[in-house]
Amino acid sequence: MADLSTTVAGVVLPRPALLASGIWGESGASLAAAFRAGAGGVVTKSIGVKPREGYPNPTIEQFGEWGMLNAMGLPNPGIEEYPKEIGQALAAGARVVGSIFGGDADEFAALARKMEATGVHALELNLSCPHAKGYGSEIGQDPQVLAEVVKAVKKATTLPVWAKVTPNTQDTALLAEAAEKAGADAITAINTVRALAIDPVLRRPVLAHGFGGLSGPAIRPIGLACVWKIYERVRIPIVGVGGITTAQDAYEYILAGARALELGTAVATKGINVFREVHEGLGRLLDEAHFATIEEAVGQAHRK
Amino acid sequence: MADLSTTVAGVVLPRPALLASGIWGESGASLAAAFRAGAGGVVTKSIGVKPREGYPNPTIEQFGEWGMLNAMGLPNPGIEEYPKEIGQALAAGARVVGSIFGGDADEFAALARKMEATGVHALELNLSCPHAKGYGSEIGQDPQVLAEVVKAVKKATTLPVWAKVTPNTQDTALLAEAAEKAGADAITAINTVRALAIDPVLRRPVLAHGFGGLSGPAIRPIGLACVWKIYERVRIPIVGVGGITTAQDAYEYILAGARALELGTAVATKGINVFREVHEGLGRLLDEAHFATIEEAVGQAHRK
Amino acid sequence: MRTIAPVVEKRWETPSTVTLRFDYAPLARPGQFVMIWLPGDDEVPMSLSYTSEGRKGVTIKAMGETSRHLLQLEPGTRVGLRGPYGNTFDLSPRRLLVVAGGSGGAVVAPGAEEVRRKGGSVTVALGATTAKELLFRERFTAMADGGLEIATDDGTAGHRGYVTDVAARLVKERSFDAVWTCGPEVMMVKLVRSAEEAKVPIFCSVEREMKCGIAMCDACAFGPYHVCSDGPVFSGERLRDIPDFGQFKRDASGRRVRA
Amino acid sequence: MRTIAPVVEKRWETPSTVTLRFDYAPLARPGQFVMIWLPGDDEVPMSLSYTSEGRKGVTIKAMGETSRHLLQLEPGTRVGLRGPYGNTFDLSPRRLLVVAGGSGGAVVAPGAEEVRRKGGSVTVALGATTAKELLFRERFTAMADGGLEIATDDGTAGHRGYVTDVAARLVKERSFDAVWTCGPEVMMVKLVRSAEEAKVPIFCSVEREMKCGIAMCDACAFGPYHVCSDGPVFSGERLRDIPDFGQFKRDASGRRVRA
Ligand SMILES: Cc1cc2nc3c(=O)[nH]c(=O)nc-3n(C[C@H](O)[C@H](O)[C@H](O)COP(=O)(O)OP(=O)(O)OC[C@H]3O[C@@H](n4cnc5c(N)ncnc54)[C@H](O)[C@@H]3O)c2cc1C
Ligand SMILES: Cc1cc2nc3c(=O)[nH]c(=O)nc-3n(C[C@H](O)[C@H](O)[C@H](O)COP(=O)(O)OP(=O)(O)OC[C@H]3O[C@@H](n4cnc5c(N)ncnc54)[C@H](O)[C@@H]3O)c2cc1C
Ligand SMILES: Cc1cc2nc3c(=O)[nH]c(=O)nc-3n(C[C@H](O)[C@H](O)[C@H](O)COP(=O)(O)O)c2cc1C
Ligand SMILES: Cc1cc2nc3c(=O)[nH]c(=O)nc-3n(C[C@H](O)[C@H](O)[C@H](O)COP(=O)(O)O)c2cc1C
Ligand code: FES
Ligand code: FES
Repeated sequence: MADLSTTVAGVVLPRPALLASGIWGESGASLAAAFRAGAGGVVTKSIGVKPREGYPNPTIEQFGEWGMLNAMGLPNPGIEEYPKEIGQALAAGARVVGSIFGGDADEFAALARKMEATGVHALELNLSCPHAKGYGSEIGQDPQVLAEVVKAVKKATTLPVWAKVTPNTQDTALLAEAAEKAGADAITAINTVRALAIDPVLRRPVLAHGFGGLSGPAIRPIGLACVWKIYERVRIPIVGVGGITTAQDAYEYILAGARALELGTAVATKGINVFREVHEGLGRLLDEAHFATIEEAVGQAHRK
Repeated sequence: MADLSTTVAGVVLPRPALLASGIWGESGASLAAAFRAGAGGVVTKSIGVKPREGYPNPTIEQFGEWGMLNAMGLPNPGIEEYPKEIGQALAAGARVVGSIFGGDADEFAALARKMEATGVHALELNLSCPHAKGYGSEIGQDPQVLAEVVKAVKKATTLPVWAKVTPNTQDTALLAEAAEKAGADAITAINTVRALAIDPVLRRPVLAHGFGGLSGPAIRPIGLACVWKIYERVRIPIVGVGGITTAQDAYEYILAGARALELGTAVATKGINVFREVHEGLGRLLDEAHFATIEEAVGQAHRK
Repeated sequence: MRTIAPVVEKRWETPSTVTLRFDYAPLARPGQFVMIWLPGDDEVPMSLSYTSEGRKGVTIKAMGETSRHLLQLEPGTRVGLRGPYGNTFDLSPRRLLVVAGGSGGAVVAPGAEEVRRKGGSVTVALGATTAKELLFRERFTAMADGGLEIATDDGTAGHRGYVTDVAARLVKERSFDAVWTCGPEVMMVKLVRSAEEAKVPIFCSVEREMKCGIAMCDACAFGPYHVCSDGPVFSGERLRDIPDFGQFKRDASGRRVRA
Repeated sequence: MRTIAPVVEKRWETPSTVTLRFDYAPLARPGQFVMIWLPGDDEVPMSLSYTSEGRKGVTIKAMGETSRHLLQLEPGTRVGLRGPYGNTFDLSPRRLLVVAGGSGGAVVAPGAEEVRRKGGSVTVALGATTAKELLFRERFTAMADGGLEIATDDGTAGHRGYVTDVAARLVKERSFDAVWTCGPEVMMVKLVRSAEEAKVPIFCSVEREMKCGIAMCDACAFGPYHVCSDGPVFSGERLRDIPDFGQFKRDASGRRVRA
């Protein structure tokens, strides 16, 4: 069978599909469990400077099989508490990518230093949460601000830095270019898409926060378009995320240009075995296409 | 039963759900048929200066029940040929909204004049096609350019002008605000969302054009978010479009702030009877909620 | 919603016509068509000339670039398929006359076979420019218990002249419950007239520009109908109310042009 | 995926506990919970105290703001419901001991009723701070063919002291196939020990902070498990390997704090 290992900016992953940030990511035991269940690595919940409770419930809404809306509001135990959790994940042998979010470049840099000290293998900058005010999109939608954050983080740490970009913009690839220029080592694309659910009987938004982020199959074609564009415009590796549920979805992202993948919503809809299913299926698809490695398949849909 | 008529910038519509631009919109007989099947009005295919064949096939891809991708490439008979078609729709008694697209403000203005001469009741400016190069998004994503187009059109015609805005931007409401300031009489939101489908076996994009626009249920939560935001920031009426398939969907858009609606993809997935179903169901929903008119329900989900 | 399938059989039917077979599971009924995608080229509508459960087939006549490329495909080459789309022939007639011109035989053959299998009687009038271009001559011979009559423009086989002449005679002389036809539109217009005179219901399979195939884009607008979903099979009765029939079609831009 | 349903019945069970019933169709099994949304306030997990096909029920004890608001609801008020979520009690035991403390009776009652209905024998140990707070006293009396034993902290009914004392005696003196329990976690920790000593399998319904309810957000992380999907029912065996049981929970930010 094809070799499923892949390398993103120097980080060797035994399998390409990682646990996406915000799913099973608050506790070290869950991260370890996801890794044991077959994830090629785990991205932590996005961690901030202080503990944050997030928004009140309801924080999620499901749309049939095809979509999920969430506005968790970045709940997290804060960077002071979180290292214990990471320790547990690392002890299980997992490749761990530490996700951080902050209000400005300095905060990101400070978080990056502390996250580095936990022993994670790489950093993912959440520059793209579509509903947490003051974080995420506000920072992540302006290429200049985004570049400042990346630069500050690069200065503060020696770890590979993955910049996670938002699709809620005119041209996600522009953000990726800015991140690359600022020194990012990889691009993660995409975060959720800004959306809303209204309850027609109660005549009010369903989520306590109002707006949320759409994830799941519905955003797969949107994520694919972003990865495609980014692949044509940056040279650093791309980590594809958005609606991946099956091996075929994963393969399509690879053909569009992704070197690794992240799964979020599918973990809830298919169960944690989704990692095993995706990896097994992906192995078969690569074999059928006579690709010996993931590397060989990356971006192959761009060839004319 | 609740009164289903609604008024958008002076145009009285017998029923709120219109045929969206680009669906059944190339021929006058189809427009007339949609009206006879219950549409409250019809928006024409977006018409340009010259006949345009559009992109080669494949021009569409379906995703299960929840989404559709298209890159027709704005095929249209051109403004010189098209008046005959409109005549047929008007003769059938339909309220007709003439959709136009152009490469700059002058082209839009010239088209607006010619479209006005056909006898349509309002104009819709397609400022938002996500895949036709040189048209649509490139114009529609820059609030300043968009404002110029709206101003030029307003100068050229006395018809109510609906500005159709794109979700492929940081903040669709910003575009709506620019349109309002420039004199637009209504906002239509949203057009399709930029997306891509890849065939994993052939390892190439499915659509001949590559990128396309996502429509159908998958974009409903995205459209709802846009309409919600626009409602909070502009005073002119909003025409909601994006994934509306059922009466409940239509009602949710109204509660979010839409005064009228457009249905596109649902016409293909549910058949033309979808207009009758949506209107009947909407009447029941309004009755249950004790709304005597659409007007009363508009934006009601915003009340705290 | 597309299936990518390799061509598993290829058969030259005439010097300009090829049947391609592939394993395509979706249930199809006679009269329906698929959109067949030749990657890198185009996606075009083709009626299913074989509608059986597993292995389906299309029979393609060289017209322009894409159809010519399709003719050059060899077994193993993969195409994209979606569908089947459109309506179907009503299979209830007990005495059926089939009138096929050019590649039209591809459209009517599987339904006529079904009628025969169900115990109905089938008569066939088959036309082409020349003997070598007669499509499915053997296939029609096998099913035509009511006889196979042939017409060629150059007289190299059967009646010299139009198949419409043969058909007009048949509907006058004999009794049929229905006439099915597919071929050049001028031919079908004539036939509708003959059938009406003879008071026999007639059903024509009509071709128009196609893009979406699912009654959305309006490319196939045909009067108030869409050929992709209300058709491709239209009754003569319905065609009477469609002024475009035999007169106008729409080009890829939607312009109404002379057919 | 939410159903908006009006409260159709309200019943005060104790001065601090109310049962709300609504017509909610989805099939549920004993032990499962729903997320109940009080619009404008919060959405909280509540076990189904009535799991029958049509009319379901939850029994709510006043704890903080949201539960107090829920207690004030009157019939006609609409709430949002989603679920049922989580695993269920195994209904196969022939001789069941149920140990309920505080609002815990709401969780174990419907399953115990089922066991009884299937011909099993049910013994109940019911505890509360005071007599008036004993939940489902009549309901348990009706099903407890093996007897109902009561404990109150203040001795206003039954044994004065903890229900755990009563339960410890019962498992020692009599034979059970299983013990089910729901109540304060310290109580359940003690019971697990007693049951282990008596070599009776025990199943505890555990509570943790909940947000998504579908094993996504990690709010309910409990060792390597998620209470919302791997639980809420955990066997004593499994609990032995979860150091958090009785010791730690996570607050809304995910911080591990003393339980
Ligand atoms: C429902 C339907 C079923 C069809 N079934 C078959 C079939 O079973 N076998 C078969 O050989 N063909 C069939 N066709 C026609 C086939 O789709 C066209 O011949 C093909 O699209 C031509 O493509 P091209 O690129 O080769 O030709 P082009 O270069 O596009 O055109 C070449 C010539 O063909 C003519 N032509 C092209 N498309 C059509 C059309 N749709 N209708 C009439 N004339 C056309 C043009 O006018 C031109 O003269 C069907 C068409 C439809 C709409
Ligand atoms: C699976 C599950 C099933 C449940 N079933 C029931 C039930 O049938 N009946 C019932 O009355 N309650 C039940 N609960 C507990 C119920 O969800 C909480 O009591 C409720 O969320 C408290 O909300 P509040 O805003 O009123 O209290 P808060 O103001 O949030 O808290 C008030 C007090 O309650 C405690 N508390 C809050 N939430 C929990 C919790 N999840 N677990 C333990 N203690 C908590 C807090 O520590 C605090 O001391 C269940 C919980 C879970 C996880
Ligand atoms: C419940 C939930 C919480 C999330 N939290 C975070 C987060 O903290 N940081 C982040 O970068 N992305 C977060 N995301 C976004 C995911 O990592 C991912 O980018 C997105 O969900 C799209 O992938 P999917 O369709 O596979 O879920 C969250 C998503 C969900 C559904
Ligand atoms: C096949 C197709 C063609 C379209 N053509 C146009 C067009 O010409 N002009 C335009 O403004 N919008 C066009 N649209 C966008 C629709 O009008 C509508 O904004 C979008 O499809 C979202 O609505 P829906 O989910 O109901 O389809 C087209 C959409 C589809 C699916
Ligand atoms: S082909 Fe698009 S409507 Fe028929
Ligand atoms: S409540 Fe979210 S994982 Fe259990």
